[in-house]
Amino acid sequence: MTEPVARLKEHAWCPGCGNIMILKTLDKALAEAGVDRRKLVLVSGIGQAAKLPHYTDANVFNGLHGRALPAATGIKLANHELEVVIASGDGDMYGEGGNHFLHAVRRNIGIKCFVHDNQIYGLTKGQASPTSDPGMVTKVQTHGVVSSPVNPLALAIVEGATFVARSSAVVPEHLQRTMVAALKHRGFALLDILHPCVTFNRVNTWPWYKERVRELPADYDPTDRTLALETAMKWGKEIPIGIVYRSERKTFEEQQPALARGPLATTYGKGA
Amino acid sequence: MTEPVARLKEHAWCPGCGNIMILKTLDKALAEAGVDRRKLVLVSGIGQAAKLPHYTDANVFNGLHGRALPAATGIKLANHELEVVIASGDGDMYGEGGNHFLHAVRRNIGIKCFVHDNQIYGLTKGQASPTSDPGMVTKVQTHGVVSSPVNPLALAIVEGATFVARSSAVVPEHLQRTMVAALKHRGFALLDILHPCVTFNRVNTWPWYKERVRELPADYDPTDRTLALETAMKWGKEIPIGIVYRSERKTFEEQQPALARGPLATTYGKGA
Amino acid sequence: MDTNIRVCGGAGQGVQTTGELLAHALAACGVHVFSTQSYMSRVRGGVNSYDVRIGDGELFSARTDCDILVAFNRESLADCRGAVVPGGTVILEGEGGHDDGVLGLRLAEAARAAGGTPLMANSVAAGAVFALLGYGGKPLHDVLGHLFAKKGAEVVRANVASAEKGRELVADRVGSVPAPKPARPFGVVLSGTEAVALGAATAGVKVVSSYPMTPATGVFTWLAGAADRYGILVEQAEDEIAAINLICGATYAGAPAMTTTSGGGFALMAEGLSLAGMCELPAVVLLAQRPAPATGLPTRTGQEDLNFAVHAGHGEFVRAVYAPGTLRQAFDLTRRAFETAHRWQTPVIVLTDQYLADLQKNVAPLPEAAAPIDRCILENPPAGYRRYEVTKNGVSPRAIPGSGPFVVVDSDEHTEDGHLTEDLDARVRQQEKRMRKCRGLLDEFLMPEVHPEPAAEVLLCWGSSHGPCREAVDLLRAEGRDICMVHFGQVWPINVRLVKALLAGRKVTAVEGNFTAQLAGVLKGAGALGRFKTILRYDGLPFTGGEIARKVRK
Amino acid sequence: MDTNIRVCGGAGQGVQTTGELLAHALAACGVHVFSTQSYMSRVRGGVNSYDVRIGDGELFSARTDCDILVAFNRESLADCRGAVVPGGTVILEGEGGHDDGVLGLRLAEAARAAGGTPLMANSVAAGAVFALLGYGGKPLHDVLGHLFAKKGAEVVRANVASAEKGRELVADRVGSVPAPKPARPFGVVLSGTEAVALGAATAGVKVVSSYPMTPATGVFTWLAGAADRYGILVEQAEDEIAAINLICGATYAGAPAMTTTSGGGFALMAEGLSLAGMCELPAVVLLAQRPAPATGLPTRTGQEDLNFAVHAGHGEFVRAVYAPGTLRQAFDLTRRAFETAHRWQTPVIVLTDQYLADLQKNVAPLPEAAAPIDRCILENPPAGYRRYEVTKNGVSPRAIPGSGPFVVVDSDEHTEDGHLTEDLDARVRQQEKRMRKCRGLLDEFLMPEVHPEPAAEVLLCWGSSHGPCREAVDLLRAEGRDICMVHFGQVWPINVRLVKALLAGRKVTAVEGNFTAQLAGVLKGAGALGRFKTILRYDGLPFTGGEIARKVRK
Ligand SMILES: Cc1ncc(C[n+]2csc(CCOP(=O)(O)OP(=O)(O)O)c2C)c(N)n1
Ligand SMILES: Cc1ncc(C[n+]2csc(CCOP(=O)(O)OP(=O)(O)O)c2C)c(N)n1
Ligand code: SF4
Ligand code: SF4
Ligand SMILES: [Mg+2]
Ligand SMILES: [Mg+2]
Repeated sequence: MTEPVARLKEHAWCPGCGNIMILKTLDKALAEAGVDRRKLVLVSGIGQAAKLPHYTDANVFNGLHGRALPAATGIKLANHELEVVIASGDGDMYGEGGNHFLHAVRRNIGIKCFVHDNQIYGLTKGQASPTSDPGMVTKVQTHGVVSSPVNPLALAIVEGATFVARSSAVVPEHLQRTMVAALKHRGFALLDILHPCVTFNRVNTWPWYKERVRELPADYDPTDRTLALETAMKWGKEIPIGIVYRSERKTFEEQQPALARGPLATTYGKGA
Repeated sequence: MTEPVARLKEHAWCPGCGNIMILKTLDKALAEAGVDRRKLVLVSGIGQAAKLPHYTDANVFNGLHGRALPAATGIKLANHELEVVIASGDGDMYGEGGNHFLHAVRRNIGIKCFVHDNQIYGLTKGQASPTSDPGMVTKVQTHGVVSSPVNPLALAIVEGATFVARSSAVVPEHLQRTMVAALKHRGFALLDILHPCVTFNRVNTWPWYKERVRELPADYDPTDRTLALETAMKWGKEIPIGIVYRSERKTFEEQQPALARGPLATTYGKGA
Repeated sequence: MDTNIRVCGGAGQGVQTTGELLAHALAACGVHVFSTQSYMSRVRGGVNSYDVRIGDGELFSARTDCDILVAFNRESLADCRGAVVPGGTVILEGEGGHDDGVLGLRLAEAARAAGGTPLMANSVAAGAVFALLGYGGKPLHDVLGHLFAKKGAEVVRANVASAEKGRELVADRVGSVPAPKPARPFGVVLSGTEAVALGAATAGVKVVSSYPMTPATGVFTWLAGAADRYGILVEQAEDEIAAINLICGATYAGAPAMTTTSGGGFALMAEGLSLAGMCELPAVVLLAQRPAPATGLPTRTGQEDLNFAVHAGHGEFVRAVYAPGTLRQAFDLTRRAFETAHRWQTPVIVLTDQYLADLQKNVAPLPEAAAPIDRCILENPPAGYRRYEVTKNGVSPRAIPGSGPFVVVDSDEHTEDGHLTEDLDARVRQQEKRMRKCRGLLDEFLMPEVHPEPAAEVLLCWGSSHGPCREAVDLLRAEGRDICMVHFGQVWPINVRLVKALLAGRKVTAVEGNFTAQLAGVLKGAGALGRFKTILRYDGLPFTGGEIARKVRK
Repeated sequence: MDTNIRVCGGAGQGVQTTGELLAHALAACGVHVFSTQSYMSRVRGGVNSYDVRIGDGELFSARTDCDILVAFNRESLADCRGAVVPGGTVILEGEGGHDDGVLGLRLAEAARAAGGTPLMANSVAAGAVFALLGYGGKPLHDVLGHLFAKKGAEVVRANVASAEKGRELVADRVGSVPAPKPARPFGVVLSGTEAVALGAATAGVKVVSSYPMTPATGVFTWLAGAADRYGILVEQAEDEIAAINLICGATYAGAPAMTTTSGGGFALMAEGLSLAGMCELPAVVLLAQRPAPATGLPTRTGQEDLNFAVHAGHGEFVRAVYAPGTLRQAFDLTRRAFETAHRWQTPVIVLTDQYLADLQKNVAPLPEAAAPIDRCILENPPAGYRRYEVTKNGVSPRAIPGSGPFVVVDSDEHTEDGHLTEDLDARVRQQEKRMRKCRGLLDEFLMPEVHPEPAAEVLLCWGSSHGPCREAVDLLRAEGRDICMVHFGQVWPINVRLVKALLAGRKVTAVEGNFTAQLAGVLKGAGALGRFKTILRYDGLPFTGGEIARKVRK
């Protein structure tokens, strides 16, 4: 077996971009969680966040904008022994990809969904995203954002998610801990990662997030759904971070008779 | 001005289908709410439910499967003096159309979204829908439905909806009352209407719904979001019906400077 | 010698059950059977019909007229009456008496009298048809036994008794309708849907993800039913975009995968198809056509999506499009779709339609034991492995993730190692590499079938028009006309040199189920065809051999 | 006489600012300006470049080489160095000294010395370029004043001072680069993006809904910025499917509406396009092309989506596809798209690309006061109004909801009153009615532009290749070659008779930004073109006149 080879030495993000910290932290979290890189597939759509898979050692499926989840689902179904981790953006996952997000949650398929949420469309140069704060003015939203923002955490909770968390690039240690917890979760794990786009988002900056993120108290009970929903709905002067909700139910792949013999990709053609 | 002319004398639904009761009730509710039929546009996608617009007097936009909401949005933007009412199915709205549903809720655009929820794909002959109960066996879901069902009410509530209700074809009077309330609501109104598909859904039948639906108590406070969420999450021996949640915020169209002069469609070319 | 039986009625009245029953039972009599369906997009009411044509030689298409008409209600009688040949027999449910050339029979009542339910009127009708044709009841009883075995002996008994009642109802007319002579039963009754599905299953499809859409749902449902037997993972997707991206992911990870859809769903898949082109993924798409634009006529047939299948997706990439014309081709070309997709690492489309999906014939059993295809996967990728190595034939060595070196694929333009690049020379190399695969596809071009041999006149067709054209050619040649059929089972890419040579100097008439003669246009654009005439239809119904022959004669 | 100035650097270093500044300031000097951009899909780093070519006559394309190169970092210098003509001038930010033919200038430092910020290095560079060309500083100062007016007098002052510093830095080389002689300033500097957007705004678009996608975002953003002025409702959709369905709804209700996208987004719109075809809705789609398949090269240019634009959507329906080649055409054909869509009640596509979107020229001002188009709406629909009345030219009277009688539209096949039907004769009548509109479109076919007059040899092109082909033709004719350009501003449908007559007997070379010569293929398929040669490129960069001329000579 050969050693991992691919690694781009250089990334294409702006200096100071939150994605850089997320990438560094992911590398640490993967190591801490003991993920075998050869079995790791990083899946992404298109966007600044979605470039991440190119900058570390992994198998990579960098597909279409908004379609990381269905591609990841196909990969997991073809070979459920692979560790499938998504690097996506708020537009990628909650805008173009919103329908897949809703339905992946329902499936509870064992994919780790890391959403780099900078509350803006970065790659296309600064339009509002589904998580942009109301009132934010951009070149397209000239009178400010009118729609209320998507609440991805609450959506995931009410639609049956089993691991729902939020962290931020501004608190790398917390982020690493939360990533490790997500990686160790069996079912579908949503981790929304707040991070500043230093170029286009002049509202939600490093200090803006730093001032607001609040770790959940040590005695917080993530299995209490009502509490979790209340926590997920909090956004303002204080933004709770941590594992907001967690529960147990069978994963999608555990309920598929076709997978009982082993991964479809590796058992192919090997007798019946 | 001419009188309304179109009316198909005959519908194509199975005898005993819940859609028939919904149509009858809608006709009454429109009358009770004093809707001017000439200003009424019934918008639908494709499915059994989506055939409804053809069977009554109205302007009709019967578009693509899953796309009732964006079409309705365009209609409302072009002429916000029209009363825009959607007749959709659970597959149409929460499956193929899931992303539009999520984002229409956020916009709070003044569209009345009536979803005929029979927990099955009727027109395509009985596959599971996003609201099918887990375990339901169909020709495609041969080992039973595995995903947890979409909860449209809870989704709407957490994503900023201002009117969220459930009723059923099995309680026509309640349905009529709720439709009227929805029609009178200014912003986006979701009304999920449980109804039996007598041909393909052998689980959720007339008696099944009849036994379970429970009107919300008279002192129920639909402005209490926590209570509303708890109520929306209830599904089982008892299924709450009524206006589950209601709040006030500006509608999308109220916040569009371009609409200040009057409907775009009727002011076109009429000076500046 | 052939006889056509049409069963009609509202949705929900058992038209399909009766038709299926007749098709199987008549095949069991040892005649050639050819059946087709025509139904509305509704679950109750309307007018549906089911034709079962029988002959003493192989049959290749439906007929427009019929010798026996069974009508389950007056509405459908009114609709279908005109199609009955002079002297034909008409059975109408409900009223007794022999009015106006119509044989009124109380079918439901007879079923009840036989101890059955009103729905067993279907078996009564079948029994009556058998009697009219002068066929013995045994094959019918056997098939009823087989069909209702699961529902228990009592149900079987009641059905058989009902069929017998049907025979009694027309006791005075046994054998009154001329019919082919029964011989030794042969073959199995198969539909286009089953042939495609079986092709996919034997080819080794492992992941199937679709969103239901008529007329593709049948294949999806069949594969779901056979999933345990073949070890297939079947997942209903939330929409067609999910379905195509899901199978792209699955093929990347090493599982042969397919999605099934019709025009509107295929339109939603266009971006995903382009992804498969860029990432060189062996995605197989079944596109079962129906008349459009938009929702169109959801349960009818048409051949309107050839151009779209050929050009769907932004940018330029290589694909193959197969359009089977017979049940055997439906099986073979579906298998070939998987082979081609894997050998050339590119998306492949199988183009069918409602007519082919629903038609049934008794044919030689399909080779169900055919071996699964070779995925063309590199078992032990070497150090320095590059997923998109530039090669002479455009095909790069394919490894799958988890097998050793990293496998990197990207929807952006990329270097040989799969990582995104803005090196424009690398772009040119990759684009040329990908497009080069077209040459290989052309070398493997499936030559059109010529029936029976090259002639001065050519009926040019593709996909499901095979049977009707073949029948028309046989009819016309019997009249001494020098005419042949040229049927394209592969409609893209076209080996221009070979096709041009084949068609040169012949008088070509394109027979297509669309308005614009799409295949002829493709051939002309490629430079393989000059002037041509057309026989087109776009009303939602399939061609028949008789109709084509008539139009050629004019 | 023409001079080409290239500015290059990493994203975020102000390449675009400098280029814009130069383009406007040089235009203000009274020379002809032609500018283009080439950038990577990233917000920081990489190598972007901006060309400003100036001449004493009108310019039609970019040049591959340059006379002055301004490099903001070493990486981009390395990348662009080879393009500098022998004896050309190279300015490099950062290091003093005149090494190796490179003029090292401390631009940022100079800006600081002038009391500005390091980013004003852009103005320093512009000042230096002006000096090298021997142009006076006033036009530059004026444009700086205009550009930074909003930021206050101090910012303007610092920028002007920076520009002056730039002049000082090259004081020993003033006028050292041969340049066209300044004359009276004329026209306005416009980009393709602005021309398209202005066309849509003046045509009367009232609802614009898009999902951002390069290189279409510019038009979307421009319209958002102009929304208050023109009374346009602009809504960013959740995805492209929402966008196209939204504009279908808006047009049904009576508002002229448009969506803007690129290949991948357009692929997602294919189903909606078919809806517009079926329901006969005047939906206008801007498809700004970039190299594909899939994500491809998101910020580069290409002409790969012609076939897809022509065939996108399931089923058969009529559409027009316009492909403007000049700024004036960008304006005119966008307006015409709205006119055609409304007159013929069918979807229309405007096909541009990154090159056209970003190129700038000083041209005669566009007629901004042009009247809004006629929506062709029936003011007082009569009793018994039928939305889909069968008519001779295929166009049915169009009423909008709320105006009186019910307006019923359906994606299913429908009767004349718009209600869904399974009457197959009605289907045929409606399909023929819809397809009949093609004749009308052909009568209004926009004849290709022939420059300067028919000749033995033809450079066949469409869309943004207009300028480069025109320049090549002028170059080649100057050498005595009997050659002309035939440029298609309308690429679908094709009036075969007229085009065939135009091309007959000429030696045609198709010049296209794709791999498969798509327009030539379309013409050949239609029977309007026989044999042809090709000059193709698919590396993400636009053609230049010089390059085409070179290839023709070979
Ligand atoms: C179908 C399609 N539509 C649009 C685009 C253009 N696009 C690329 S990335 C992007 C949005 C990026 O925003 P987000 O997902 O939040 O990622 P970020 O850049 O902020 O990390 C868009 C609109 C595309 N590539 N494909
Ligand atoms: C793009 C597309 N995909 C699939 C279909 C096929 N289709 C029509 S209706 C339907 C589902 C109907 O289910 P639902 O919306 O619940 O409506 P019901 O018939 O149950 O009222 C499907 C899958 C279609 N018309 N278009
Ligand atoms: S634009 Fe924003 S998200 Fe993109 S790299 Fe720069 S800072 Fe990061
Ligand atoms: S199939 Fe079901 S939903 Fe459709 S008409 Fe019949 S009962 Fe109603
Ligand atoms: Mg973002
Ligand atoms: Mg349903």
